[in-house]
Amino acid sequence: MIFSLLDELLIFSAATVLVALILGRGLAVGWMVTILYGGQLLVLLKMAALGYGGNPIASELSLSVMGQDLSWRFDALSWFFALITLVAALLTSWFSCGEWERKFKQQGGNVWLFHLAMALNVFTMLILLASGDLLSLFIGWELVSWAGFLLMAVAGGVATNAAIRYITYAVVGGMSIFGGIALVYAAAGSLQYEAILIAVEKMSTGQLWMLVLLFGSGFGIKMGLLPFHLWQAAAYAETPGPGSAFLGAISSRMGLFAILLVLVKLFGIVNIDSLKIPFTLIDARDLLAWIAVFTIIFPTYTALKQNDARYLLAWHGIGQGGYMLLGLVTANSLGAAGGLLHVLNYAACQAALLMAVFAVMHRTGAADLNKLGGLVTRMPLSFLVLLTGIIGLAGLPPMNGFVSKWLVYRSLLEDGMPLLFLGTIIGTLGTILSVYKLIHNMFLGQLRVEHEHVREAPWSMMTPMLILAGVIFVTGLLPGIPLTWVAAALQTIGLTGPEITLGGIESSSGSLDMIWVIGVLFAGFGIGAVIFYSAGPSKRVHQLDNYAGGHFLTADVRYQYSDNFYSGLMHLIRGWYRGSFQWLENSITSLVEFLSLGMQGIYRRANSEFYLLSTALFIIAWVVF
Amino acid sequence: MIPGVTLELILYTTALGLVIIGLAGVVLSSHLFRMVLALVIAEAGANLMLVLSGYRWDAVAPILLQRAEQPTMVDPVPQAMVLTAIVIGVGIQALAVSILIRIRQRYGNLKRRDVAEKMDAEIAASAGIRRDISQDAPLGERPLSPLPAHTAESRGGDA
Amino acid sequence: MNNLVLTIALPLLGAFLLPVLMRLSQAIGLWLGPIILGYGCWLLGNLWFSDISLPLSIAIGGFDAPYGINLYLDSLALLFAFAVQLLGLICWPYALNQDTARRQALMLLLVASSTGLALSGDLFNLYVFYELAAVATFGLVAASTTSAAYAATFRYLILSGIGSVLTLLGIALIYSHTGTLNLAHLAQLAPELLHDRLGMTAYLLILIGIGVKAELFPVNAWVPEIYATASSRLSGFLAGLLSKLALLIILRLLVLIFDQPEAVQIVLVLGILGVISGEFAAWRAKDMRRMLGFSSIGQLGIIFIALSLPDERGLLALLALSLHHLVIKTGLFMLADGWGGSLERLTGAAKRSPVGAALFTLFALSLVGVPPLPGFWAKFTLITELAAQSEPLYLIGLLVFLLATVIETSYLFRIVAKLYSSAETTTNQPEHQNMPGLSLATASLFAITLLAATVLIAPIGDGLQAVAAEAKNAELYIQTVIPATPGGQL
Amino acid sequence: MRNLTGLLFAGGLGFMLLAIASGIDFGSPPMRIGEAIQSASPQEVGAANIVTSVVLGYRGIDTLGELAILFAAASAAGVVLGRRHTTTGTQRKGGFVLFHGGALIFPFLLTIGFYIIFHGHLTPGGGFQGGVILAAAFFLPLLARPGARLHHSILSVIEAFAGASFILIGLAALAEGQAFLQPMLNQDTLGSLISAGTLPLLYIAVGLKVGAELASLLSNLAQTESEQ
Amino acid sequence: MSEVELWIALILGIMMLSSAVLALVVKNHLAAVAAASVVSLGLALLFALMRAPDVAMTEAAVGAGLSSLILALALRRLGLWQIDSGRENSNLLSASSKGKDDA
Repeated sequence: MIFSLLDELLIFSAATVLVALILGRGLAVGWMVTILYGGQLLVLLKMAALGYGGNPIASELSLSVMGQDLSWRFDALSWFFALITLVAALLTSWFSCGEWERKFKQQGGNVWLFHLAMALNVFTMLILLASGDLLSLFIGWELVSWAGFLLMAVAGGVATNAAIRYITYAVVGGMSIFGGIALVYAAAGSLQYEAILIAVEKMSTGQLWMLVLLFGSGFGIKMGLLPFHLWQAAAYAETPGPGSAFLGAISSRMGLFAILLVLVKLFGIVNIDSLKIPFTLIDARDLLAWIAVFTIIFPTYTALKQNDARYLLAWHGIGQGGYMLLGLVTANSLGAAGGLLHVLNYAACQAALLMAVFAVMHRTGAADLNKLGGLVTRMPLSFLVLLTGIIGLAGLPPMNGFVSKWLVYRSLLEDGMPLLFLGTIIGTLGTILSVYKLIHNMFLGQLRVEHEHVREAPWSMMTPMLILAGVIFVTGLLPGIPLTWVAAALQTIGLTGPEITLGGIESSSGSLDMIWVIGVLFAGFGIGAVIFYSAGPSKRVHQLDNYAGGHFLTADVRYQYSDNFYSGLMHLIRGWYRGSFQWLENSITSLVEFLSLGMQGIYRRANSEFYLLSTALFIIAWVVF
Repeated sequence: MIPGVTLELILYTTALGLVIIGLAGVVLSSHLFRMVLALVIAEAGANLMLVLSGYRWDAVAPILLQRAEQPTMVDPVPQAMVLTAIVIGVGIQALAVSILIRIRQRYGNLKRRDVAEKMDAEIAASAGIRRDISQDAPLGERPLSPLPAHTAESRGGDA
Repeated sequence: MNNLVLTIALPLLGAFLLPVLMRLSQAIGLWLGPIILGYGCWLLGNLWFSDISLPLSIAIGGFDAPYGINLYLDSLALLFAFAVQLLGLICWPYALNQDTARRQALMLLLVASSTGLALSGDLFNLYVFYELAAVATFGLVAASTTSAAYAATFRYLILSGIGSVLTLLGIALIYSHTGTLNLAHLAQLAPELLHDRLGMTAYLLILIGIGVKAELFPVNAWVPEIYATASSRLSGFLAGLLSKLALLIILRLLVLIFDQPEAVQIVLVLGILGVISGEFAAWRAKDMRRMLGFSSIGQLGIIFIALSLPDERGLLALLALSLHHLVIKTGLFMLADGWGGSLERLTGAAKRSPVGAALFTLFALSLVGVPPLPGFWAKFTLITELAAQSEPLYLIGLLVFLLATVIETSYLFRIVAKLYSSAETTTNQPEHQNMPGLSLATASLFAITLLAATVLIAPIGDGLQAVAAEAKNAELYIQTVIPATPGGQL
Repeated sequence: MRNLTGLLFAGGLGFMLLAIASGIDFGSPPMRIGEAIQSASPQEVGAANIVTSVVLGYRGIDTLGELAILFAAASAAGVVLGRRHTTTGTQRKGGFVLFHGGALIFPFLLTIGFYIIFHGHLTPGGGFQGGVILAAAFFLPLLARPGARLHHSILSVIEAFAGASFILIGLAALAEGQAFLQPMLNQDTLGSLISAGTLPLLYIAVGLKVGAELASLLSNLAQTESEQ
Repeated sequence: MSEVELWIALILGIMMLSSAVLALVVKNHLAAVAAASVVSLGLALLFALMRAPDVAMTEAAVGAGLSSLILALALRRLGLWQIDSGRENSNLLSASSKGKDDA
């Protein structure tokens, strides 16, 4: 048997899992695994032709189980997601090597299990991305879910609770997809994409609705779309550092991948468009778009409230998923490209941000924003990375987030959807506010006494962070590179991408050239700097030279404005935080508890013969009458 | 004799009557010994039903005699089955009363409800479930448990 | 192929002789049972690989069916008969105490009757074996000698006794209407004689009666208390195998005699109720054994749902689910040997028994249906088949099944989390958590089986498909048992 | 309330069963296999009592199963009650009539029991009925003299070998190349004592097994020691 | 079938049903056992009537004889052996009566 490149990749990945499993107790396992991720990335790069519209690569492995054919293959879409996955894995694993590992072990963590879980996550994600039919997609999907569970539960304690909550949600999603698959199978008689494409044409509206709802909610749970978002923040935030960065960067995007594959490619945007909700003007696609917008707004503003840096970023990450979905459901060339590009951009930003937060945590031991501050003087490089990340995340030039968000906004305006646009603007406002809170409370303001002797993060952590910051900037400067891949990926799911130039896109209604934008921006900075430095010397004061509210404070009293940040705004929007989703979740749990109490009651009754008698009576009565 | 009342009608009414009385007895008795009795009665009814299913009113017992001509005989198969069923029944009954003897020794009485409660309590005790928590009390830990206080605080409510 | 009957006769013989032999020489006595069962395994295993064409019918006493009693051996029966002998060997009561001889004799009787249940082709004979299995079970449960075991046994005995009365009544109704008891003969006569209200009533009476053992929904109240009081090995055998054998009888009845939609619908409805009640009750269970008992009710409910599916793929799903549950539940009960107590006590148990915890996790994953494991394929076959039905009731079944999986995950992984939790509770009583080595080894055996099945899923799937096709073929059954009269009346 | 519902349900069930059973033609059963057995039995089995030929021939394995059930029940009762070889002091001594009557009646019962067993293939009765009488014969002295006890070891040997011989007779047929439990030996004249091949042997085994089983059950019940 | 048989069956049937009910409602356990053995005896007679002499013998020996013996022995062991109608409160219709210990 001759292995295809895909087989090589999967075998490499499986080998990584084995190495982590067998040699995981030894020394320097982190480095070993990191190198293996690098190897996987190299194999992936050998498939780079895919990113430029090459022919799909199939795996030699195919199975037939109980009459079901299973196959695996890679196309441009898979390649694009796999690229992000492997880069994220490589960098986060790198981040974990050396010092972080040592400290994790000191705190009682299980390094072996951590690396194993990471390697499993990467492997299962590749399997998911390589799926060649609906069944292998589901298998990959479940594997990813459970691998994620393992990674989340590694830390134990609070993390376990979060992980259990996650897996409950994930199984709900999985079962919803499973049900959808059963219905598809009943309609198409097969789970091959070709057969399904034919069957979809013949489906009734009711069937299609059912399937869209089942698959949409199933995949949406992994993405953290609105009613199902409660699990995500805690689960990601409590995962051990690099794992959190990895999951935050890519894990949820597997949901997006599946949505693209199933809802967009198989069912078709056109079909979804035709599903009208009775008595209203909106259809299934509008529904998805609105869900996306609310997913942007609510979690982002929830993030604003968080006082733990990890939770803040995790909540934030839920919101960013909304942009991607929104862009993709607009399904025009700009929006789709923007949505898909945002996957990459967001992954880079989120990973960089989380790494920076964990670097700070590594040095200070704290993630509570009220207990940090002023670290810019101690950890300047981390500050730089964090700054790059938040600029990217907030969608401001010159970083990559600007490009993708610009594309999404642009497509909304072009399609004439001002309300959705307004929603995204509100969301972006929240993003800016919350990331400002992050950077302010961590790095600006006053340094706390206990952090006087904090050093910059070690190089094993710094290097991947800086690489990511570089990626953020370069893809912002030259978005043409990733946009080419995006365009190829869009083609595989039946959408067309925009005209692409190195610096952005070429479009009749308005082009974007980041090289110019950034040139102008830096020119502006240059002018500013000239003015600043030509204005004469400024006066430097010590950081502890407090002056607040007209009172002189002694030097030992720090004045750090971080507690109750944005209190005015919070007061204003408090009415919106009613916790109704939490309430919903609790009431479902209570319902289950109640039912289960009742069912136990049935079995604890002293008189079981009575059941026999009454059943006999009822079923025979059923026959007689 | 009342017209329409045939031997078969009487017999199967008796059989079903015994089964139903036995069934009702098992369901309604509050004393375990009566449950055994009820079971015995129900089994008797079932046996009668079984014999009845092979009974012919114009036939003789299924025993060959040294005669030239054999008269019609009733179906021997159900009779063989009933033989088996009767012996099975008595075996089960003996087992039931021996268990009863032990229950009586251990639990002190044979009230159905009492025995059920004591059994429940014993199972719980041997499993190490604390008795001060009743079976109906919440488990104290839900699968989607709210996070502990320190994180719940920072996580905050959500929209 | 007459010596197939040895798989029933030898355990019976062994059981009769065991008490005396044990007194003569304990060594011989202790080896007798395992040797007999091992021989049974060998015999049946040989059959599987021999070139004898299945199915075949063996007349006992040389009296051809339908006059005498016949054993019907198709792949399905062979599979289950083999499973009985093997599981009998695995769940053998090795422990020595004053009742060893009696317990081992009872176990042999249980194995003999279970084999009979798998093979017999005569309705009343099935009833006899069913009763034998019941009585042997009572004895084995009561052998725990706790008061709770006595009480539970008694309650089970009464319930099962009432069930047998109803079964007997059903058999009497069938016999009085058809004059025969042979399943194949009945299958021939059924369209003419039994597809009416009376036949249906008889079927329902038998269903309720047999359902007691098969953990059918409302007549399964014995399950939690029996599994909580019996020894784990016995519970494993009962939950894993005996319930399936009772199910097999119902399957034969449905395939051969009562292939009417109403007959199937009842099973479906009761199955759905069983799933709901079992899984919800398990969600709140506070000790391992009762949790497993409730979960087994739920799983059997799912299997009943599969039983109600009309075509061959439905039977395939049924088989896959049954065999999967057999392996998993028995394995879990083996683990309950050490972890039988309160779930609270399991906190941190993974430290003391890492292998046990790993096995539990593996079993839980497969039970939930995580893909590469066999449980997934069983469930996949079931749901695709459920979705293909036009009857809306099946869609409800599908829905309930999916819901049940979520609940199952929730309670199983709550326990997994507890196992791996590092916090020690104050109520911790470590003496209950020493996993007996034998149980652990047995559970590992099941885990290895599971993993092997994961790898070999494709050939196993094909094999099961063939088995299902054979078992679904009523005409083949009739032809095999009563070859002389092709399709005609006797 | 529960009582009322229970009664109503049971009554309803009974009513429905009655209604359904009224559809059956009782009194003239189809006898699809019954008639065939009646006509074939004299040649195939050779017992005058057709019920016997069904019990031991056509449905021989049922009987084996039934013996196994009795054995299981006795063993289970043994497990539950434990086998105590001491007598309890709580039992009152049997009355004069019981004591002497028991002694008188013992051989009489024994004879009747064996007679019924031996003639099982000819006349009504057989292993079960005879076995019960044997059990009664052995149990009566126990009732009469509470101090006496059955020889459990002898009983269990009888129990074991009676059951085993039933199976072994069946297996002998198997070893001959015939089916398990196939009647063997020549049948002789229908209706004479030595006829019907192995059937009388089987019935003796059944009788002894039933007798021993029931006797041990009874003695277990009678001799159980109070745990308190 | 003759008229006589019909009458016998009718009388036996009524007797059996009423003693079956009696066995479940009568207060004295010993009387209940006796009533149950009447049911078995009636059954044996019915079997004889139905041309099933084997079954009739078995039922008489096992059902009426042995089974009653077992139950009676059990009554002794259970401490429920009471010749005179005592203050037992354990029958069918006293489920909700004041829960006296039945020992």
